[in-house]
Amino acid sequence: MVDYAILLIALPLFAAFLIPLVAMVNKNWPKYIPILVTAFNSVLSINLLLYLNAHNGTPFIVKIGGFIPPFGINLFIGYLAIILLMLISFVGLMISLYTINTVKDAESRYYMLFILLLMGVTGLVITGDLFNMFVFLEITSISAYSLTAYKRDGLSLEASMKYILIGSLASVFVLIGIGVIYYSTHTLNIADISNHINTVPKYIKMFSLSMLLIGLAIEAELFPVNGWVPDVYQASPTPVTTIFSSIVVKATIYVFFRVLFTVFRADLTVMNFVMGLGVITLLIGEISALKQVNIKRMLAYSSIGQVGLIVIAISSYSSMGVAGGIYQMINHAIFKGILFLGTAYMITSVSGTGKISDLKGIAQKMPISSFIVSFSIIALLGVPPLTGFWAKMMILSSVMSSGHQIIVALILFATVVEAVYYLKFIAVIYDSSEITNSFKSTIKFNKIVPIVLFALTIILFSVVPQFLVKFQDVLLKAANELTNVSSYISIVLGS
Amino acid sequence: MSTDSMYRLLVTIAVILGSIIYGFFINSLARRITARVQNRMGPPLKQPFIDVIKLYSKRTFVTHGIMQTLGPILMLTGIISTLILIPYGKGYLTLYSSNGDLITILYIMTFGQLAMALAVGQAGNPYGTIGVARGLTRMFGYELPLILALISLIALNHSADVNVIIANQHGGIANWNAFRHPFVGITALLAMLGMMSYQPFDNASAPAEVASGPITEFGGKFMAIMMTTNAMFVVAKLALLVDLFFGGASNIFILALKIFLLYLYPLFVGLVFPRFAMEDTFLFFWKWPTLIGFIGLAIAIF
Amino acid sequence: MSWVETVYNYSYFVGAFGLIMIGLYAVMVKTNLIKILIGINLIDVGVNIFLVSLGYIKGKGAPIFSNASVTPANSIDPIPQALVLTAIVIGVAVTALSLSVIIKLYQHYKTLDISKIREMRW
Amino acid sequence: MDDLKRPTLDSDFTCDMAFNKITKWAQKNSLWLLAYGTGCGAIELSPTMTSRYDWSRLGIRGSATPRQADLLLITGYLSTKTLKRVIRSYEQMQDPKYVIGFGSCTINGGMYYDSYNTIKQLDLYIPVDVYINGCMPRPEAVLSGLAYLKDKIGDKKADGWIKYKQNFEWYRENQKKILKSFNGDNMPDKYNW
Amino acid sequence: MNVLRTIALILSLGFLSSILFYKIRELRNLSIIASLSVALGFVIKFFGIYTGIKRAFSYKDLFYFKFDAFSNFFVVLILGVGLLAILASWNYMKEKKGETFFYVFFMLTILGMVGLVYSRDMLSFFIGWEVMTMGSFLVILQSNEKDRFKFALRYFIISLIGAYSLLWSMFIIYNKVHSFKFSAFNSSVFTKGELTTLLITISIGFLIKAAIMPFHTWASGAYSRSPLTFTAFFSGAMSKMGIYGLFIFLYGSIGLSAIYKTGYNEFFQTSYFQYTLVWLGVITAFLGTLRAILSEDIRVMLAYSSVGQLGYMLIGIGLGSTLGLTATLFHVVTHGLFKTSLFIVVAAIIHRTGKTKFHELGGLINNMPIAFIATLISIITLAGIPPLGGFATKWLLYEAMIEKRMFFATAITMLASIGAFLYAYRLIQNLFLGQRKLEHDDVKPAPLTMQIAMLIPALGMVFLGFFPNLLIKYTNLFIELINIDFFKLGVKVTDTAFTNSYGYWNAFYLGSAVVIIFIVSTIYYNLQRRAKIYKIGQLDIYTAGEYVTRETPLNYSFNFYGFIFDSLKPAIKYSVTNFITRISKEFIALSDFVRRIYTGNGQHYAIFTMIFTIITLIYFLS
Repeated sequence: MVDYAILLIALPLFAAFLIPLVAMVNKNWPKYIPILVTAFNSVLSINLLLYLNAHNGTPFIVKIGGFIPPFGINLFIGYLAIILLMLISFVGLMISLYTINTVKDAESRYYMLFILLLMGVTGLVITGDLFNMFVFLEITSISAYSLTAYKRDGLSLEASMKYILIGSLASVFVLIGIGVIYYSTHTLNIADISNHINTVPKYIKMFSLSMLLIGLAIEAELFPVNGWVPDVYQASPTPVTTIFSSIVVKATIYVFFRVLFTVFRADLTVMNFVMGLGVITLLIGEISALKQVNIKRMLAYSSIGQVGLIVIAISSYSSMGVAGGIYQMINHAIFKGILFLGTAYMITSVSGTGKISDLKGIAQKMPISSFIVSFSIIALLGVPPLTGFWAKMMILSSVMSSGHQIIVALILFATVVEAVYYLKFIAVIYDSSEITNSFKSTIKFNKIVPIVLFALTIILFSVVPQFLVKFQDVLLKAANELTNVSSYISIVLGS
Repeated sequence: MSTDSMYRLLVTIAVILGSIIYGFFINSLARRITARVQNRMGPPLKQPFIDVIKLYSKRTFVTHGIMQTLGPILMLTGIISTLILIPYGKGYLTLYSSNGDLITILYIMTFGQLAMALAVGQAGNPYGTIGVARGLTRMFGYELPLILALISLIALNHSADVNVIIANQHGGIANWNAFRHPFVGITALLAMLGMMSYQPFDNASAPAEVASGPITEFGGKFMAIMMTTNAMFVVAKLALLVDLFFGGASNIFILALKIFLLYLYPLFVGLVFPRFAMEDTFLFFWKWPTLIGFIGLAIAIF
Repeated sequence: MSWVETVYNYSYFVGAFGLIMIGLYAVMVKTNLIKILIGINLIDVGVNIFLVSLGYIKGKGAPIFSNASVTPANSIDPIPQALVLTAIVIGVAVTALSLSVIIKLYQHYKTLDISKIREMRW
Repeated sequence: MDDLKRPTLDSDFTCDMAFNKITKWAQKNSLWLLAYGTGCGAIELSPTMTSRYDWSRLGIRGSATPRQADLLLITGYLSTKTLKRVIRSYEQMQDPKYVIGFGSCTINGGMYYDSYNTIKQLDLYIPVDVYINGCMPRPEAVLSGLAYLKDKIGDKKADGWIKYKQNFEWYRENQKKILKSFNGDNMPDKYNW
Repeated sequence: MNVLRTIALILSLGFLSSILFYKIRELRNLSIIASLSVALGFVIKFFGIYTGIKRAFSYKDLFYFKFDAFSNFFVVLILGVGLLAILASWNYMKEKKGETFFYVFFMLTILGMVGLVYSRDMLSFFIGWEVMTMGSFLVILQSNEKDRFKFALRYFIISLIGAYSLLWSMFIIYNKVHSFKFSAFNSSVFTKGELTTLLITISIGFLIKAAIMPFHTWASGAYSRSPLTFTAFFSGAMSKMGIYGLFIFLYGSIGLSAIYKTGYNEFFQTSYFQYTLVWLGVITAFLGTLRAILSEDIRVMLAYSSVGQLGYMLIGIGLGSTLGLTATLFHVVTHGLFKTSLFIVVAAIIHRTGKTKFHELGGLINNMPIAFIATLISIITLAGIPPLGGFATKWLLYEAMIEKRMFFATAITMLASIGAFLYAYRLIQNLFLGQRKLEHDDVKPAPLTMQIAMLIPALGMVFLGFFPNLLIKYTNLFIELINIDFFKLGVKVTDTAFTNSYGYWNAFYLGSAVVIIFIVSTIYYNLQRRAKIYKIGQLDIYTAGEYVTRETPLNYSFNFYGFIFDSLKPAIKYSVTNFITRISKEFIALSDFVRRIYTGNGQHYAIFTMIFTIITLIYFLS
């Protein structure tokens, strides 16, 4: 059996609490532990992928402590879980590489929180138990609060305070939801709940669904409740922002839909409500990004927009739509990775205050990184040969087939708005007038390597069609895992 | 060359020379009439011929470049090719009008004007260029009513062939186009004022303002060619208008008479009206004549 | 009479939701950060009481199997209590963290009024 | 004044008789005069061209530009300043060109004989074919002068333009004497073209 | 051997060489020119031949490509104009900044367009379309004009809107027909409402690309701010993609029958949709020409003239009759020829003098004689004056319109073509004739490659003027593939005479007549032997006796048609462009309002969450 999968969570936990000891031995060793942990996790997830292929793609579960499923906590690992795991560990590896000398006076506490955050997110993705999901959610939130406040200047404290205020409300809602479910189905295992969910009276089911929906919506950055997102993205240190936008959001959206699809067997009324939320998030996110002056805040709003798009895709409830949503998740993680890391590298070299106008004409001095940033922007906009286009095509065709023609028009309109502010950004970078403030060209390899690797993945995904088609049916299988409740139950409870 | 095409060639040459002479004759008649209106004798009838011979006998010719020498030649070519496309009567007198319909004629007329404009440009005299610009603006003005009139003719006769239009007007004066379709006739007559570049609309070569306009730099032989082509062009345009609106002519003499009578109309209008300013010329053609033209076209279609 | 009966039966739930409502009032209306934090704690306590009272069955004792007289039949459901334990721990952690943030905020902004602390907006 | 060469029959002038006769007749009967009133006599030109005297009977017509003109009228006194324009216009006219001087001022300065800024003797600067006397000749006198010029053209005596071309240096030197800043006003030394 | 595969291989080799050899200019340029000319030769060799060669190519039943006369007509145009443009930009881009990128993006655009034209399914059509737009956007970006970003951005955004309206219509079709293939489309499956939305979105998408009146705002900026040799390609070949798209979607896959079947009540058997297309074309032709007459910058004038000329092509398509389509195709070729040569001439002038305004230039005829000849032939074709090819298009178009009894439209189009004569004359007068400025005395003639690139289209135009029936042969090949059976070919073409029910015109005869008469008049001109001809300098002109120097401004070129501007001033201020700028300002204000929702106050966010909970509870519990 594949019990070593639990190491995915255990090892980061162990490493996190090892760091203070290592710091006592040698001050600058902790820098390399996150790299080791994320590398180990990615190797492990690739191993799990091979194991899964060997068993022709049927997901498997890992019983913790030998308890048979309805009683103990079990991990559910399928294609979808592995895709997210690889995403987390690969992007985590890149970011930890990036942070080696970015956060200057990084005490060991920063690396500990960093690994805790990654562990929390990994747990969220693979757990099969509802309360366990809540605990992992809390671990992620707490480490996120402290990481946001890490710079200890006015802005980061303010952002962290707002995040704590809204985050605790979210945990309250989730807790009430879980309590009500437990009260009505007397079990916490997701598969077991969805088995008995029909017996629950309608009002209680709806109440707990709405409670959980609100709590997870706050974490998944949907419109009315994502007030904290722009401030947190702007104020936290860049590696942390990249983790939020590339990894944490993806995991919370996965949890949001796992709860809706599997736990509550959501029907069309719920899906329409969620799609409405997605559309509003998309529009508000894109339109308000138009007039931003700070780069990170602009990228934050654009991430909100992209989250809206992913939510629309998955809530269109057709297999092509969900597959498109997952594909867009991966794309978005990579593009935002490049954008955040690239722009931060430029800003540090210009030692600017993060305003877009500081980067005027930077392309002359930093041709490689500005080329990669604009390449990723063009890919994000969905220009055909690159990956963004295929993901958008999948999403649009599924939304159109589910009959919402107006929403397709809105998505296209949002893409046009996105094109406006991103191309204005490119125009500033490639402005031919020479740079205003001082520029010290410090070529730091650990900053350029992650961006280059991300760019290679884009090219890999877009240019190699065979890879694309095989990749497409992996996506379809993953989508199936999310939406097909009966197979989930049979796998968990069947064995 | 079959005998028939030989005859046609001879007749064409005869018509070209005839149009030069008749053009000069009309020109001198016009000058005499204007003189008589101004209560003075006016030049002898053969004055245009004398002028041309004198210009030809000039000893020195001044040219600013290849285009200025080439311009008059091309203008002559353009005017003659317009001439041969217009029918002047029956049989051979239809010259080569079987090779181009009304639209072709309308477009080949501009060939001569373009050539002259280029020659003026090469001369480099600002007066010349202003004259050409004014001429082109005036053309842009009067083309609209003219086109409306021609298009309504095409709509009425279901064909753009000038001979067919003439054929449709046989019989008495009653079914000449000018009278059978009054609106079309009026538009054509108003547009004709612009075409003739006579007194009210002679702001292209206004003597006081732009020192004889486009031909400022043209002396001697070029001036001679200008005058001959002008004469031919007047005859060609009038012949076309006679064909389209006044029933064409069975033989050459009736055509000559009709041309002269039609020629008197812009002459008398010219004598009465002072010269228009450029903006008024342009707007004049785009106000009343166009309105009447649209009404005529509407009637023609429905 | 029936709603009095239901209130009696589910008196714990009513109490818990009452606490939550008070906490929410504090968070929504009060502008002082410390008061908001107290509001959040009130909500946490309310939720914990709600969770514990979920497992309570009238007239049954605590499931401590050491003395023989206690059998699974006449004891209440212990799992919500386990959940509450973790929830309380999480609540403590969050409160500690937010207190330290508020202290730092005060040092920086010299005020505790939440409507004043909005340097990052739009 | 003395080294003025007599105008010899220049090669341009000799042409076969038949053709010559017609051109002579044409040049005689169509005189286009440059509409450039240089002095006080220009006022006399309007009555000659309007209804009472009407010189268009004689085939005379005004022309706006020197390129088309054959005849240049110097009507009355000629100030040095106008001389510059007159020289330019005269040289821009095309070749068989004639000049008529009005009144005594062109002959010997007339009543402005001692003024500092008029040309005393027109003949020194541009060749004059016909003089019409009268302190501003009436229209009849003008017409008779024009008729006289036509006869001169008829029997090939109006050869002022050849005299100018053959004695060009002499004329140019006189002009330079009277017009101090010759090249200052960038007047070309050689013949206008 | 599959023709398509070889052409794709050759072109991608050209593209790769533009990337790999970017260091060695000659090798790169030669390899690009070689690849383009080989591909062009290939296409011409197999133009009409359908036997003996594998012509179709499909990949994973997603992308379909086909090689037939229908697309070859446009591919020849693209490759031909592209070849001329690259040949001209050999010297034009020699020492300019960003030259290497220019060739890469240019080849990218050509690749996108050729793929677009050969594709037989909507997905690859759309991919080709986007690659073309992106390529041209990048070319404008890297040119070193001053304010290129503003116009490049406006161009990209508007063409993006066009592309997305196409995408939307593609999805509507895909939804009902479940396949992207063109041939899979049958109009019976759609309701009337859907078919109308389909027609509207498709035509919006293509009209934006063809810069027709309401959507033309990007044209003047994009054409004038990109490197001029690329603009020759831009307006010579790229703007025709809009027209090609209309061909495919209206007459190719969707087919004219669809428009009929929707039961539009007709007015003289032309449906309302066709009327709108024709009248859009007419208005664009007229207003485009008017704007061209009144513009002061050379490139802007040529840009608006392209907008006007595209209006003519739209009229041809709108008519829908075979004669109308022939007129459009004819105009596509002639416009490609004269616009390429005009833009290259202007490129040469700017390359040599650096000036782009009319009143800064003048009198270059002695410096650039060949450029003058090329411009002369181009403006004669532009104005449609008979001896040259331009008249053929005008004649075909008018006959087609008269045949469909659209007389008002014919009148205004004729007026527009007279307007074309106006700005054509101004172009040649202000650039080549008139007084030459002091600093332009030592201007060298245009570089050799540019001269070749100018003269080839000029020869083409002259040839077209005398033998238009050869081009008609190719257009018939094109139109019979669209199989409009119920419209017979309007015009009977016997060797070079065009006759139809309304009029006739014999190209060769007229051309030869003009030549003969030209010879006769030269003889007449040289009759008088004895006069001596003097060639005099530039300053020896009638200036009322004044002595002028080279500094005195003697060129009448600023505000050339001021009269028209003064008289039409009240009507001119309503222009579409400031309407569009106003809209974009309002949108920016909206975005400023929307972002205010994030007030920055933590408590407000908590209140938002509470409102959200109430809403979800009401939604779910009810």
